[in-house]
Amino acid sequence: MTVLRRVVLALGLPVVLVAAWWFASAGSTDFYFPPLATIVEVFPETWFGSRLTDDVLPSLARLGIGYAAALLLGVALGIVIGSNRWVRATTEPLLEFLRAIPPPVLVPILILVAGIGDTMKVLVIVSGCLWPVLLNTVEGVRSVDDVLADTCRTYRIRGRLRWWHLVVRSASPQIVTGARQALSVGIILMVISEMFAANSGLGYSVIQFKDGFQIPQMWSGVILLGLLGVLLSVLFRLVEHRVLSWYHGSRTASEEP
Amino acid sequence: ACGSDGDDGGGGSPDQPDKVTVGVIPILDVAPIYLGVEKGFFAERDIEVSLETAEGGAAIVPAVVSGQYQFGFSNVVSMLLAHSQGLPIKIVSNGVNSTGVDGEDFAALMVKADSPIETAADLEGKTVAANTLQNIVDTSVRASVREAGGDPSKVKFTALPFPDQPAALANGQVDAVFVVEPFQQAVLAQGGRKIASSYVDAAPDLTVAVYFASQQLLAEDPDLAKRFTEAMAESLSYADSHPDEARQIIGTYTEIAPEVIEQLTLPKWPAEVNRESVQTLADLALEDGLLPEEADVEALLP
Amino acid sequence: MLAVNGLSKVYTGRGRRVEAIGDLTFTVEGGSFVCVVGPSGCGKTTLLRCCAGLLPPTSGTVALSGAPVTGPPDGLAVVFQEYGRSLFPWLRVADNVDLPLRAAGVARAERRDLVTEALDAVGLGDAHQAYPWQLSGGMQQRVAIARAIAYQPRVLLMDEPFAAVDAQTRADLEDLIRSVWQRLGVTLVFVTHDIDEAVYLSQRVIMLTASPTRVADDLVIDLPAERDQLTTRSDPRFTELRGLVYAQIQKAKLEGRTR
Amino acid sequence: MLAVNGLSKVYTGRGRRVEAIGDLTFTVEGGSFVCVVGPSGCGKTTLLRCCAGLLPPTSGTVALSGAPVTGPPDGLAVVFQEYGRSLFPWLRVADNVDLPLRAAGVARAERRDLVTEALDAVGLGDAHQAYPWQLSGGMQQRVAIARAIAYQPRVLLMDEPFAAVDAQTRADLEDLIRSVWQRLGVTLVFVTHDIDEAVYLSQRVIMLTASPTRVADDLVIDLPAERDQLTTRSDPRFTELRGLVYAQIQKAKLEGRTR
Amino acid sequence: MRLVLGLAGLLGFGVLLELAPRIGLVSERYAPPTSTILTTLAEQAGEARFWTAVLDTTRTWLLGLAIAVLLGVLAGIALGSVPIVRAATSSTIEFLRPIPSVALIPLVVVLYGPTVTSTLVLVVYAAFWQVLVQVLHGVADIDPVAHDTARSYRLGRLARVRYLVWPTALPYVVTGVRLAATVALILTITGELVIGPPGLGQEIAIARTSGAVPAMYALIVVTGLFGVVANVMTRAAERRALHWHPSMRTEVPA
Ligand SMILES: Nc1ncnc2c1ncn2[C@@H]1O[C@H](COP(=O)(O)OP(=O)(O)OP(=O)(O)O)[C@@H](O)[C@H]1O
Ligand SMILES: Nc1ncnc2c1ncn2[C@@H]1O[C@H](COP(=O)(O)OP(=O)(O)OP(=O)(O)O)[C@@H](O)[C@H]1O
Ligand SMILES: [Mg+2]
Ligand SMILES: [Mg+2]
Repeated sequence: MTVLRRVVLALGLPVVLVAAWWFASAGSTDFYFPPLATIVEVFPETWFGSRLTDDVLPSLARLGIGYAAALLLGVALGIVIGSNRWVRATTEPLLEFLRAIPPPVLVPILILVAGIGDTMKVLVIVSGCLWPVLLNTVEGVRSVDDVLADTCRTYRIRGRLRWWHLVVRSASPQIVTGARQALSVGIILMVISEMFAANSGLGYSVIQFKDGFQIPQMWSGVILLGLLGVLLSVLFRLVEHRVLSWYHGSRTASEEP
Repeated sequence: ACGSDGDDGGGGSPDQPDKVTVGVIPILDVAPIYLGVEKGFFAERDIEVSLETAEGGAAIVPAVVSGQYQFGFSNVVSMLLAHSQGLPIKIVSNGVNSTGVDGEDFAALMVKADSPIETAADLEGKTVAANTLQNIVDTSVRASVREAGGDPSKVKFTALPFPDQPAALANGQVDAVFVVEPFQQAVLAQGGRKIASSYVDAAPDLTVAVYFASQQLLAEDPDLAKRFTEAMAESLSYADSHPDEARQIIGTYTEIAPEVIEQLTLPKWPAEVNRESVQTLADLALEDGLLPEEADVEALLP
Repeated sequence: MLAVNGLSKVYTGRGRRVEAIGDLTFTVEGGSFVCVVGPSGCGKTTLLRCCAGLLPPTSGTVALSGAPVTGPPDGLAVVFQEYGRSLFPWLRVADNVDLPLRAAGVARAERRDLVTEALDAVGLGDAHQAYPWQLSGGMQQRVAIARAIAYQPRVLLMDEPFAAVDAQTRADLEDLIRSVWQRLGVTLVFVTHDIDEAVYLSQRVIMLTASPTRVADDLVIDLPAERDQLTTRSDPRFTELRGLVYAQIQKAKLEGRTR
Repeated sequence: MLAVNGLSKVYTGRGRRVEAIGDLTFTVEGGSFVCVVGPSGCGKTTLLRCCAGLLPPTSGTVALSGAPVTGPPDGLAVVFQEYGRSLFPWLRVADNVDLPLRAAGVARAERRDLVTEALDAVGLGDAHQAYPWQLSGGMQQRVAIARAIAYQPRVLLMDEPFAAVDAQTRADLEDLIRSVWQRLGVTLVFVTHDIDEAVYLSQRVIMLTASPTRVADDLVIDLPAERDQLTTRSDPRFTELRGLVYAQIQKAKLEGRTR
Repeated sequence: MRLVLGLAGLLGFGVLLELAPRIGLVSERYAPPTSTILTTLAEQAGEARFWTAVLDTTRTWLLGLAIAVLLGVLAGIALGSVPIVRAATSSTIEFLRPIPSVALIPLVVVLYGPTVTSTLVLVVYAAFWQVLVQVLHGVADIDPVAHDTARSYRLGRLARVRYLVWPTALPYVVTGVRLAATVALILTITGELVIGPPGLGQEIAIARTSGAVPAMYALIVVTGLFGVVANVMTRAAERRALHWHPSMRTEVPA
C-alpha cells in the first residue's frame, strides 16, 4: 500500500463525515446542536490558550501514568491468573465483582483511600484501563499453544525466559488488543476522574462547559477528545508494528504483498 | 411516565387534566412539590404531576428545553448561566430560599472541630470543596469570604459531590466544605463546626433554587404555566407553614434516616422569588467571572 | 537407561475413549540408538510424550537412569512431530535454536558457536535471521533438529524428524544424527515410518502393534557401527533385516485386522 | 489443462528476500498425474500455492483450461503440507470433510455417503466424531486427504500428503489415490520427497532444482497404467526410472552446490 | 471446586472489608463493615421497590448489551473481513471510541428525553466499541493455512464467516462480551443515576443524596453481584462454545 493510498484511506471517510456534519448543521438554531462552523470557531480560543498547558497537558500526563500502570499491572496479574487455574477460580468472581462497580460510586471510595489529588485521578484511570488488559492477558495466556508449552518444558526453559518468550510473547496479540481497548477507556476515565475533586484538566473543562451551558465549547472538547484518540492510536500502531511484527508477518504471509 | 404528550399546547379540556412531568432532584429542597401533589394543589388546577428525579441539572435542563419535561428544578446560578448562553428558559416559580438566619441555615460552610480556621477570611490559601464549581456554591462561599474581609480569589475550590464531602473533610483532604442538609448533620455529627452561612451571606433571604420552563411552553400554553405557578405558590406556602408535614414527606422520597430528618434545618419556602437576591447573585457571578456580561435578570424572572 | 514398564495410556474426554497404549514394557540401554516403528495412530507419539514426562501414563511407569519420570528430566530433548508448532514464531531461527541454551546458562560465545554449527549441519547456514514462518516445511523441521542437536542432550527423542525433507537431505541428516549420537553418546529414541531408515540408523528396532499397542517385535540390528549410505544399504544383512521388519509389520497389521 | 508459464516468485518482507521460484514453465495435461520432486525449500509449496490461485506470482502466469488463475478456481482441491493447521479444530472430523461439500451445495444424503466413503477409504471409519486435535499426526493427514477426495475435484494438488503415515498405510493410500484419479479423471499434481512414490504413482515426474528454482528434468513414466505395489515396484523399468530420477536429483544438487 | 474457591475469594474480600473499619483503618461511617452492608441489603431485599429497581436495571442492561454485542459482532466481521474497509474506517472509529458517554448526556437527553431510551443509547454506545475492537482483532487472527483452505475449497462469504471467521474470533468475542457486559452495566447504573429513569442507579442516587451510606453500599454490592452473575453466564456459554479451543482443552479434565 503506497503512502498516498494510506493517507486517502485514513482521511477519506472523516472528510466525508465532517462535510456532512458541516452542511447538515449549518444554520442550526438548536441550542444543543450548534453549527459545526461555530464549534470550529471557538476551538482555537478554547484550547490553544493557557488551557493547553494548565489543563490539557496535566491531564495527558495523568493519562499516561495511569495507562502505563494499568498495562503493567494488567499484564502481570493476567499472567499470574491466566497460568494457574486455582488462582483463576479464586480471584475471578471477586474481580468480576469489582469490575462491575461504576466509577461514579467507585471514585468516592478511592477518595477515602487516596485523597483527592493526582493519585486518586490516576487510580481512577487505572481502575478502568486495567480490565481490558487483564481479561485479554488472561485469555491470551490460557491459549498458549500446547506444543510450544511442551517444548519449553522439555528444554527446561523456565523462569524469566519462559515468562517472556513463551507466555508474554504468545499472549501478546491479545495483550495488544486489550491495550488498544484500554487506550480509549483511559481517555474516558480521564474525563470521569476529573468530574470529582478537580478544578482543572481537560475532562474538567469539558464537564464545566457542559454544566455551564457553553455548548459549542463542550463540542469542541468532545472533538478534542476524539482527535486525542486518533493521535494516540496512531502512536499505538507504531509501537504495535514493532512489537508484533512477527505476528502481522505470519498472519499476512499468505496474502498478497 | 414521560410527559411527551403534555406539550400539545392546546391545554387540557375541563375533564382531561394536563399531564405534566417535573424534573426534580431527590433532596429536601423539593419537599413542597411532593407535598403539593399529595395535598391535591395541582389536581385542583387540572394538573396531573408526575415527578421524575435526576441527580442534577445535567439531565433536567435539556429535558425541559426539549419538551420532555414541562418544568424543572434548578439553582438560580445555573439558570443565569443557561440564560446568558441563550438557552430559551424562564423561571416560573420560586423553589427554595435560605432561612436568612446566620448560623441556622440549611446549608453551611464547615470545618473540622480542631481546625484553626475561625472565619471565612481564614480560607485564603485553603481548599474548599463545592459540589460544582463556577456555580451557586462557590459564588456564595466567595461572598462569605468577602464579607469576612478576605480575598476570595485566594481560596481554592475543588469539585466534590455533597455526599463525599463529610468524609473528605474528616480525612483532612479538604480544609472546608460547603454542605447542605442532610450532610450538614453528618458533618455536625462528626464534630464539624460551622464558620459561615454562605447562602445568608450572599444575599438576604436568598432564593437558592427555582422551578423553570422552556419559553416555548410559556408561549404555547401560558395558561398551564399560570396554573402551575399558582399551585406551586400554594404548595410552597403550605410547606413553609407546615414543617412537620414537610419533614414527613421528605421521608417518602429520600432515604434519609428518620432520626436525621427530625434534626434537619429546613429551608424557607416563600411563594415568591426574591428578585433582589437573584440580581445580587447575578452581580456576584459577574464579579467572579462566571458570567461574561451583565445578565438580563428581568427576562429570566417571571 | 530408559525403562518403560507396563505403560498404558487411555485418552478419555469429549465422548471419545481411546486406548492409545495397551501395555508396553521395554528398556533402552544408556547410549544406545533405538528406532520405534508402528502403524499410524498406534501411539508412538503418546509413548514419546510419556517418556519425556510430558504426559502422565494411565498406568505403568517410565524410569530414566532408575529415577521415575514425572516431569521432563534434565538433559532431555525432543523433536516434535508437529515441528511447525514447536518453533516460536516470534523468534528468528537462530534465536529459536539459541533459547534452550540460554535457559541452560551456556555462555554467550559458546552458544553462538553451537547455534552456527547446528544450523550449518542441517543446511540452514543462511537462514539465521529468518522467522520460522518464512521457511518451507522441511526447513522448519530442520530448525527443530538443529535446536535439539545444539542442546547436546543426554537423551534425545525424535518423532518422525525427517518426514518433511527430500530424500537427499534425509540421507544427509541420517548421517548427521548418527555422527552426533556417536560423538555425544546420547541415548536416542527415534520414531520413523521408514523401515529402511530404521534399520540403517539404529542398533535396535522396536515394532509396535496397532492400538491397543503392544510390542510386536524387538529386533537387534547387528550391522557394523560404521555405516554409510551406499555400502550399508547394499549390505545383504541390511536387506535381510529390512525384510524381517517388513514381514513383522505386515503380520502385526494382519493380526490387528483380524482381531 | 494446467499451464505454468514463466512463473517466478520472490518473497520480500522483514528484511529477507528469497527468490523462491526462478523461472518455471511446464504444462500438465488435463486428467494426467504429475509428480513434482525437488530439494527441501526449493519452492514446491510455493508453486502449488500459485497454481491454486492462493498466491499471486511475482511474474509469469498460471492458466487452467486456458483461463488465467487469479483466485482458487472452481473444482480445485488442495491437500496442504501443514495438514494440521488446515483442519478446523472446532469441527469434528466428519464435519471437516463435510464442510466443502456443504459449501458446494451437495444434498445432505449424498454428502453423508461421500464423507463416510472417504473416511473409510483412508482408514478412519471410526473417527467421525473425534476432533482433529484428538488424532495422531498421520490420522490428521488422512482426514485432509479424505476431505479432498470427498470433494471430487477436477484438479487436485497434494503437497507431501503421505509424509506422516507409516509405510503400509502409505502404500494403501497410494493405491487409493491412483484409483480415485482413474475413476474421476482428475488432473493431479503431487509433491513428494519419496522418489519411489513419485515413480510408482505418476505418469510424469517433474524434477526441480534448488532455488532459484528451474525445471531440472521432466521425465515420462512409461509404466503400465495398471500398477500394484508388488509387481510394479519389482518391474525392472521401475528400478530404471527410479535410478534416472535419483541421478538427476543428485546432479541438480551438485550443480546447486558448486554454483 | 471452582465454586468453592470463587466463594472463598469473595468471602476473603468481605472479611477484609469487615475488618478494615473495625480496626479503624477507615472510618466506619463512610466505609461500613460488610455485616452492616449485608444487613441493610437484607432489609432492602424485603421491599418490592428494590426488586422493581433490580428488574428495571436488568432489563435495560441486557437489552443494551444484546444490541451492542449484535451490532459489534456484525460490524466487526463486516469491517474486519474486508481490509480496505477496515483501513478506511479505522480513523473514524478511533475518533469516536474515546468520546465519553457522560459528555453526551445532555445531547442524548435532548434527543430521547430522560428516559430508558437515553440510557440505552449510552449503554450501546459505550459497550459497542468494546465488542467491535475485540472482533476486529479476532478476525485478524485467522490462521493463514486455514484461510487458504477455506479459499481453495471455495467456501462462500457466508460459509467462511460461519465456519472460519466466527470460530476464530469467538475467543476474542467472549472476552469482548465479558468486557461489554460490565461496561453496559456501569453505563446502565450511571445513566439511571444521572438521567434518572427508574432502576438501581436511581436508588443509589437517592441513597447517596440522602447520606444513607450503608444503603448505598448495599446497592453497590448488588451491582457487583450482577457482574459476578454475568461472568458465570458468559463462562458457561464459553465452555460450551469453545470446548475445542486450546485454552479449554486443559480445563475439561481428560
Ligand atoms: N489429545 C488426545 N486426545 C484424545 N485422543 C488422542 C489424543 N492424542 C492422541 N490421541 C489418540 O491416541 C492414539 C495414538 O495417537 P498418537 O499420536 O500417539 O499416534 P502415533 O503413533 O504418533 O501416530 P502417527 O504415526 O500417525 O503420528 C490415536 O488414536 C489418537 O486418536
Ligand atoms: N511466507 C514466506 N515468506 C518468506 N519466504 C518464504 C515464505 N514461504 C516460503 N518462503 C521461502 O521460499 C522458499 C521456498 O519455500 P517452499 O515452502 O515453497 O519450499 P518447498 O519446496 O515446499 O520446501 P519443503 O519441501 O521443505 O516443503 C524457501 O526458501 C522459503 O524460505
Ligand atoms: Mg505421531
Ligand atoms: Mg513445502
